[in-house]
Amino acid sequence: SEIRVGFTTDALTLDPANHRNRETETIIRNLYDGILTRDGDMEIVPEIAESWTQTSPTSFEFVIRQGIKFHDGTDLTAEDVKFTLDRLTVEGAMGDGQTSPRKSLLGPVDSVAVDGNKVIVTLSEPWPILPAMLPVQEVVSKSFVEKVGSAGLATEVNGAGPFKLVEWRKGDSVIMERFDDYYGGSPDIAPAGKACVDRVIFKIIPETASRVAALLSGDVDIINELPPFSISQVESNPNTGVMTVNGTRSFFIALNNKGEIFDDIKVRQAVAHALDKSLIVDRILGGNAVSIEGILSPAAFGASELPAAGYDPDKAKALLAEAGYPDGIDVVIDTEGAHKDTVEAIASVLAKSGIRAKVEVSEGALLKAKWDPKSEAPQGHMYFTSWGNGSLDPYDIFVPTHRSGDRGNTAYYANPKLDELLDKASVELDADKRAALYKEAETIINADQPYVYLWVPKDIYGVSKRVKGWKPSADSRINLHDACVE
Amino acid sequence: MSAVSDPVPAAAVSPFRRNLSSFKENRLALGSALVLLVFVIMAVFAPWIAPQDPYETDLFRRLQPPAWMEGGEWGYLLGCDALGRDILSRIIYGARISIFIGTVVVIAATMIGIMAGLAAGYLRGWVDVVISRLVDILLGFPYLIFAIGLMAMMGPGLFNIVLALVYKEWVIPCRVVRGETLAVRELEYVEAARALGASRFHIMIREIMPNVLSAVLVVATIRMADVIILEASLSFLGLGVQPPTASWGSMVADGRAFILEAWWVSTFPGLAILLLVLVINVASQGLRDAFDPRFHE
Amino acid sequence: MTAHPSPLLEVEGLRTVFDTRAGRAFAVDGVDIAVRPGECLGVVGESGSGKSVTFSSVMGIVRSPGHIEAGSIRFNGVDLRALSPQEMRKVRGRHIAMTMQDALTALNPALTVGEQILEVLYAHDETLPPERNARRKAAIAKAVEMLELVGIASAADRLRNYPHEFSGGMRQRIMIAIALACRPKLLIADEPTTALDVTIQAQVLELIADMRVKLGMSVVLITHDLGVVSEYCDRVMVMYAGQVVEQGPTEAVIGDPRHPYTKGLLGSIPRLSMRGHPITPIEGQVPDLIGLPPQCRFYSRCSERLDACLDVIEMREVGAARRARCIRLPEVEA
Amino acid sequence: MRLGTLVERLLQLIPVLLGVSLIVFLMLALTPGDPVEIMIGDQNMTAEQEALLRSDLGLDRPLPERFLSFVGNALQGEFGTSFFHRRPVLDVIVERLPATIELSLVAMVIALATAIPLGVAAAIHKNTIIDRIATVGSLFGVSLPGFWFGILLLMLFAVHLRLLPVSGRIGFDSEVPMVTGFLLIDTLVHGRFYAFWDALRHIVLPAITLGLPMTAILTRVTRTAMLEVMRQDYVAFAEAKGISRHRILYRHALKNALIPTVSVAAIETGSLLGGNMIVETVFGWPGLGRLVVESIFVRNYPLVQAAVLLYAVTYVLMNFVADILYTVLNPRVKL
Amino acid sequence: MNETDTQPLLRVDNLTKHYGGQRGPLALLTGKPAINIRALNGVSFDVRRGETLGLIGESGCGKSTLGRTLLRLHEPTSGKVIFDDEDITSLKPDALKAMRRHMQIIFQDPYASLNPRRTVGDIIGLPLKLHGLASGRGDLRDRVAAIMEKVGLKTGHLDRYPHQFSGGQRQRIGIARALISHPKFIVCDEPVSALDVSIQAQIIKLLTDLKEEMGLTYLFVSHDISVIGYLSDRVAVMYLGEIVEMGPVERVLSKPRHPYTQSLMSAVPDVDHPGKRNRVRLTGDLPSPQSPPRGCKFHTRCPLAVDRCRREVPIRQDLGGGHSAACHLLQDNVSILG
Ligand SMILES: Nc1ncnc2c1ncn2[C@@H]1O[C@H](COP(=O)(O)OP(=O)(O)OP(=O)(O)O)[C@@H](O)[C@H]1O
Ligand SMILES: Nc1ncnc2c1ncn2[C@@H]1O[C@H](COP(=O)(O)OP(=O)(O)OP(=O)(O)O)[C@@H](O)[C@H]1O
Ligand SMILES: [Mg+2]
Ligand SMILES: [Mg+2]
Ligand code: NI
Repeated sequence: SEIRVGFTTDALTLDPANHRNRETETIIRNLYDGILTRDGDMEIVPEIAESWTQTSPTSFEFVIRQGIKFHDGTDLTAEDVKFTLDRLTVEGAMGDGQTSPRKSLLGPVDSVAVDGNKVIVTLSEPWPILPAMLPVQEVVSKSFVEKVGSAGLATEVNGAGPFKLVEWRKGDSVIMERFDDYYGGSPDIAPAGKACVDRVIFKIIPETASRVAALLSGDVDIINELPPFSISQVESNPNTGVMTVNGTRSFFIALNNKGEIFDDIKVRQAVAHALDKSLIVDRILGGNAVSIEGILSPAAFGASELPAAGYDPDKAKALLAEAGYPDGIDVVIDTEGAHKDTVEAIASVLAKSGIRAKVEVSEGALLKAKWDPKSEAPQGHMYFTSWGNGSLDPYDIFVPTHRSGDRGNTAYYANPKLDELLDKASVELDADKRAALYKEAETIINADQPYVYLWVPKDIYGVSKRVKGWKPSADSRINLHDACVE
Repeated sequence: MSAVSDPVPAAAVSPFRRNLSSFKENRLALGSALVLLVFVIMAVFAPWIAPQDPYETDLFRRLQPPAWMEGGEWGYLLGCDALGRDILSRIIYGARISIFIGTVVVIAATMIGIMAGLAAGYLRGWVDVVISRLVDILLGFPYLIFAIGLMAMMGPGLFNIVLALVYKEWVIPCRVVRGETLAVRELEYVEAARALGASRFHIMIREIMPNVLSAVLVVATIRMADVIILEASLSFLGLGVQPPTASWGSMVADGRAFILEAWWVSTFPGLAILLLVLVINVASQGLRDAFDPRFHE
Repeated sequence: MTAHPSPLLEVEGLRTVFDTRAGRAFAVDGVDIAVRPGECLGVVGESGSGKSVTFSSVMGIVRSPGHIEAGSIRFNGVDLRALSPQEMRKVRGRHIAMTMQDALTALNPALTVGEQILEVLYAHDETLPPERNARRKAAIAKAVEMLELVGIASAADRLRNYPHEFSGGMRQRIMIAIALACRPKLLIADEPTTALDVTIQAQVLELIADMRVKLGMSVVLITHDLGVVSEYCDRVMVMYAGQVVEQGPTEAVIGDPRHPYTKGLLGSIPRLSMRGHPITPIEGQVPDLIGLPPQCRFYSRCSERLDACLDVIEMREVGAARRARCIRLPEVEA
Repeated sequence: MRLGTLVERLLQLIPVLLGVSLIVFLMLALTPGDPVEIMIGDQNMTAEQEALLRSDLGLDRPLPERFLSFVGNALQGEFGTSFFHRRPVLDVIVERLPATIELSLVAMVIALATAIPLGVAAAIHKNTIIDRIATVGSLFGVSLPGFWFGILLLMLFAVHLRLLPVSGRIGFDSEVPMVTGFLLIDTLVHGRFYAFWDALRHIVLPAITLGLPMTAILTRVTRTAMLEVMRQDYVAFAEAKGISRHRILYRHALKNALIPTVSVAAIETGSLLGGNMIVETVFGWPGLGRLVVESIFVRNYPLVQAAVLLYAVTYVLMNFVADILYTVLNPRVKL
Repeated sequence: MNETDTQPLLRVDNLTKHYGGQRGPLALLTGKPAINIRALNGVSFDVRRGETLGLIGESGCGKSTLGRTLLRLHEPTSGKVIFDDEDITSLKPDALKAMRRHMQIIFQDPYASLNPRRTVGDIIGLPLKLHGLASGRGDLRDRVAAIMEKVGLKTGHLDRYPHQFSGGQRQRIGIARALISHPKFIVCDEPVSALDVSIQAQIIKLLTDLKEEMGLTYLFVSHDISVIGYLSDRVAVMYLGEIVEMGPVERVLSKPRHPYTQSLMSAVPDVDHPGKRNRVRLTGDLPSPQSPPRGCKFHTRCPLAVDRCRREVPIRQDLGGGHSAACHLLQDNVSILG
């Protein structure tokens, strides 16, 4: 039995430490297991580590599970885990003077030590979210890496995951087969045991229509990124169905808070009132998104119920008039090609309130340059963009997008009070206190409206009815360990 | 002592007129020229012809099928796109972009190409070396990659699309002109002009250029078809004209995602491209047959 | 008519027309030819007078848009026009051979000279042995022999060469070798020397004269050079605008031209002996062959024209074995 | 061909390749956008870590230095490391290249195999139904936008009729012995006929889509060339020799008529290679074209530079091959 | 001809023209083939005022090259051309342009020598325009019409295009163009060889008439001995880029002294006296000017060649009466005609 996944892009490499790419992660995660993982509710649970404890603000201790075997039959030890972590965090550890591009994901990890079957991680400063980052770091075999080197690891796999690599047909497919000596994965996620299917294939089909066609024709069993407008088609097909899961990516429109027009909060509020979010969610996204009023997804840690601006064109016009624009404003709204439709729809809705937004579609790289948060005199008006939050921890999304001058602060929003709150939250070890801090922060941004917060779309998968036991996961992993076919 | 025959031609018409009249005899080509004219009229008078506002979105008409299908409306003959805009109206407006880009790119490229080709072919020497090597270099670049790179470099916009295409397009007329110039420069009438004391400029512009023009004219029309498809390809890759402006290429490209559920979104603009390019090709073939004496049979 | 041996080639009332965009061109209109065995017939006329088309018609290789409209073509008593394309193909190259006007373009530039000779032999030569290798050997031997015959040195090696590797005169000779490869009874040589220099021209013409004697064949020599005709041909046929205007024994026609056109032609040749005397050209130019009235075709340029010349003019006997197309000439009973 | 001319031709390559390198390099250097930013995306990174990554990628060096080291390395066949794959660019390209070349070759074979007979038939039967079909067909061929036509084919044959697979190079059931990377060859060599058949089924649609414009153009060129050649004196002379019509057409006429066909085909290989990326996207063909376009978008400089250089070399080599073919067909031309 | 008029109109001194030549790095890049064609090798002669100098020789021997180098349409490799006391080879572009009014050329091919895209009026009037000789459009048209009438063209055809004329008429257009600036000297590069006999006679008549009327001097190039014999005063015979024999036409053609001239004369078929002469069959073709033979260039085809001919280059010797020839065997007074 085999499951085929129609997948948007190929892995860049199969070396878990040598990429910064979500799709690559998705594929690799079926071959390698992590120290920790997440269950269906996005809770962090142990995987290769049996358990973990935070022994001090700056140190964590992981107990490594016994009896785990790599695909080549060797045992996985605490040394391998240390090796893995060192490879990720030590400068130049990849060989050839190269440092893992994932180093920054492990933040202030300072050193890793082994004590029997325990691995002790020491941080240079308190960093409570370390466990949240560990599900995306996979354990490699020390002896194997020493044998094949980083170059070999790019294409060869000796993981501890449920599947072994059979063949990587670059650009075309990744073929895997069941690893019969698999330890069973995290016991917190039932059912533990070997993978259900004999073979798993990730088939790369970048073109959306082709991917859907492949699903409909039975060429593949699961496809990712099913467009909302294809849902009915997939559902009306007797052999296929649709599965959705709340996503982790927040969409918003950055308003240039340093700019001439949007430095006025009234104008920003006007935009928020002018936007009929539910219309667009219904019509363009097929209802597959959750509205947000702050940056956080409702599922994220510390998220709270916030007052909605509400669609009210008259109010929007009134606010504009108050701000000195009785005839409305002419603005440009930037976006990438992928969201053209949505943004055009947004623009047409905004127009009804006198916000005449001209849509400019541009390449992601160009937009990144144009909306550089470090820019002194930013030129843009509005920027439809998004920020992913796979960890569902506010730290990963709130700080970059809202802290003054931070990497994702495309609104050029600067509020010292908020900065202070965020800084405090980052190092607060007590979960409840942290949550309260973020709540407060969310109230501030909801009032300041540096962005128009839009929605968190659901991830939509097309799934063949043959497939049983598989559920999409909110961090957009496609974990095929539990999936079976009839 | 090879002898040439001494026919006495009857009618006193210029070669251009004669070629034109032979073009007119070609009914298929003439028909195409008429269709082309219809397209041009459509483009020019789009606001008066289009049944709907091509930019008017109506999310409740999203992906509405063509009129003759269930759920269609006669006011929206060819159905609506993903934002509920009338496809027919967008096609009518899109003719503006496609024809504009096709014409402007080809005219600009042809003018550059003629100048460069004449200079290379007539002046020879280092001018030729420089131009020819440049041509070689540009030919070695895959066209689309070059255009994509340029678009990435210059950013989006209609003007940039034109530029990105012209940067490479001129090479083709340049090669043709250079080749023709090399042939023509050896002819005795060029030598005659030199013997009379004509300057190089005079010879290039007055003696050689008119004689290479017909070849270029033919190439230009053929290229126009290609340029329209290229613009469409750029749009397909997301580097085309800006929304909400409709270009046929971007309509096809945008619609291809819906092809399974709403085939009309990309099919009709696709047919429009096909038809326009087809008539340009037929007309240009007719032109070539008429103007290139080698095709006189 | 005296008792001449019956003609090898006999053409009567040949009319070949071209349907062009501008109208129908009567390129050949009512031409009679008789070529006797072993004889050399010279055909002269200005460019466009229909010399090549006449003999292409005889060969049956007139191209569209041209076609033979009327007339009979008998070769050795066989009506060539009645033959099927396959049968006609057997005659071409085998019994009647033709060399083309321009040797520079008549040999296929992409094929070796050897291949171009061998293919005629394979197509027509029945004496070749049937077995493949032997057949090839025999054919090559014959090809070499032919090339040597026309004076190509180290012929065996040069079979592998391409036409462009030979000079103009050599190509002309190779074309003759190809034409003569199957020992035809009639060779039609269409302006074999037009593109050549006098010294080379002399070589080629001598070659044809030699071969004619060696192979005992008849030759039709198309040219626009009266000098060539007077040196090499037994009889001459003067064409003008698609018609024969005068024909007869060479010496008689050149020594005593009857038709005003022939006279004018002879008067137009500049001669060393005429230095200081004004030359007397024929005024005007050749008429367009499209939409010609049925009058004397030379009418517009003729210095001796009469009103009666506006009628249809037939060929008439004007002397011993001489015919001309002019009403001013008294008809003579032969 | 003399060795001297060969060397000379190779020397002529140098300025072209240098020019191509310089243009790609400048184009990429002048394009706004930062690969490091793109790589990091939404994820955390401190300024020091960013600087580290930047120097890791060699992006902290001044432009002229980067260009010189690029040229210097390229001369030694060294193209650096792909920013995103974190593997040698050459490896990444070589993995994808066979697919692109295989597709281009098959497209070309389809084009030549259709265009030449069709063009010849159209010329011989001028103004008949065959001629009309060839003419109209070739007009359609050059007028169809490839991406649209590809999607139509896909919908018709793969989705509605289910005759052919939707995407990819080969099914997973077929084991692929990789030797040359050309699946059609590899499978045949190993006698895996099912796999061969499978690979063939996969390549048909993309190859037809890719080859269509070329087919159309070549049909037109062949037809015109054939008509032109049939008018030549040497064909008349061949007729006068009384040889068979078949020989006249295929030996005398076609050999000459192929001359322009070959040179146009050589020029068209450029657009064939360049046209790949669209077809590859539509048909999920794991070739280089798609990779290059993606790489441009993410500013993966080393990969784009190497790939463009490779395209240029291929293009020049194709023309070189065409030149050699040219001399075979046309003995007047000497290299 | 007036023998006392000693000052020649044109003097050519050791004129040499090689095509192609050294290849620089530039040529390597452009891929130009390395050729060196020695089209002219030390040609010297003069043309007297009012005479017609005939130039005869086989195809490729350098006749056209000579004509063009004289006018500096092609740059000479070395040597001097002195026209009207001025050295043409050292003229600056402006002076050269001015000089072009006085020296003209008529070409061989009546089809290639007229720009098909310009009207006859334009073509003929071009010299006036270029040299600013006409005052206003009306004047230009009048003068074009006048010259057209003179060469026998209908003035009403001013606005027609070349393709609407026959070969003979086109040649008349070419003549009109050459004459309109009232030149002193005209190079006629085979102006009649492309024409039919009857048309050829018309043009020859026209050219001789015009010469009388306008006091022209011709260098008349042809490969047709009868044409040269009919209209030249003196004749020069060229072989492989060199003048091998030169002199008054009666002497050279009736008593040729160089074996090449002799064989040339014997090869010409004569309408009036067929088969009267001994034929000399020259074997072989003109050697390639890329690798001309050493010694006397004619030795490869000369039936009389002796050892010396293969080694030494013969110098043109005066034979009296303005007759000169370049052959080692002149004093032996041999003839290949036996
Ligand atoms: N393919 C053609 N189409 C139309 N007319 C043609 C064609 N070929 C020949 N003709 C006509 O036939 C006439 C006779 O041509 P032909 O070639 O027989 O002349 P010719 O006497 O051989 O001349 P030349 O001395 O130039 O070879 C021409 O005037 C021309 O009008
Ligand atoms: N532009 C040129 N470049 C190179 N070689 C040339 C050029 N023009 C002429 N030649 C060569 O110079 C030699 C003399 O040529 P030229 O044209 O002067 O001969 P010609 O006597 O006029 O011959 P024809 O009677 O054929 O006109 C020939 O070998 C020719 O190939
Ligand atoms: Mg002829
Ligand atoms: Mg010449
Ligand atoms: Ni002649």
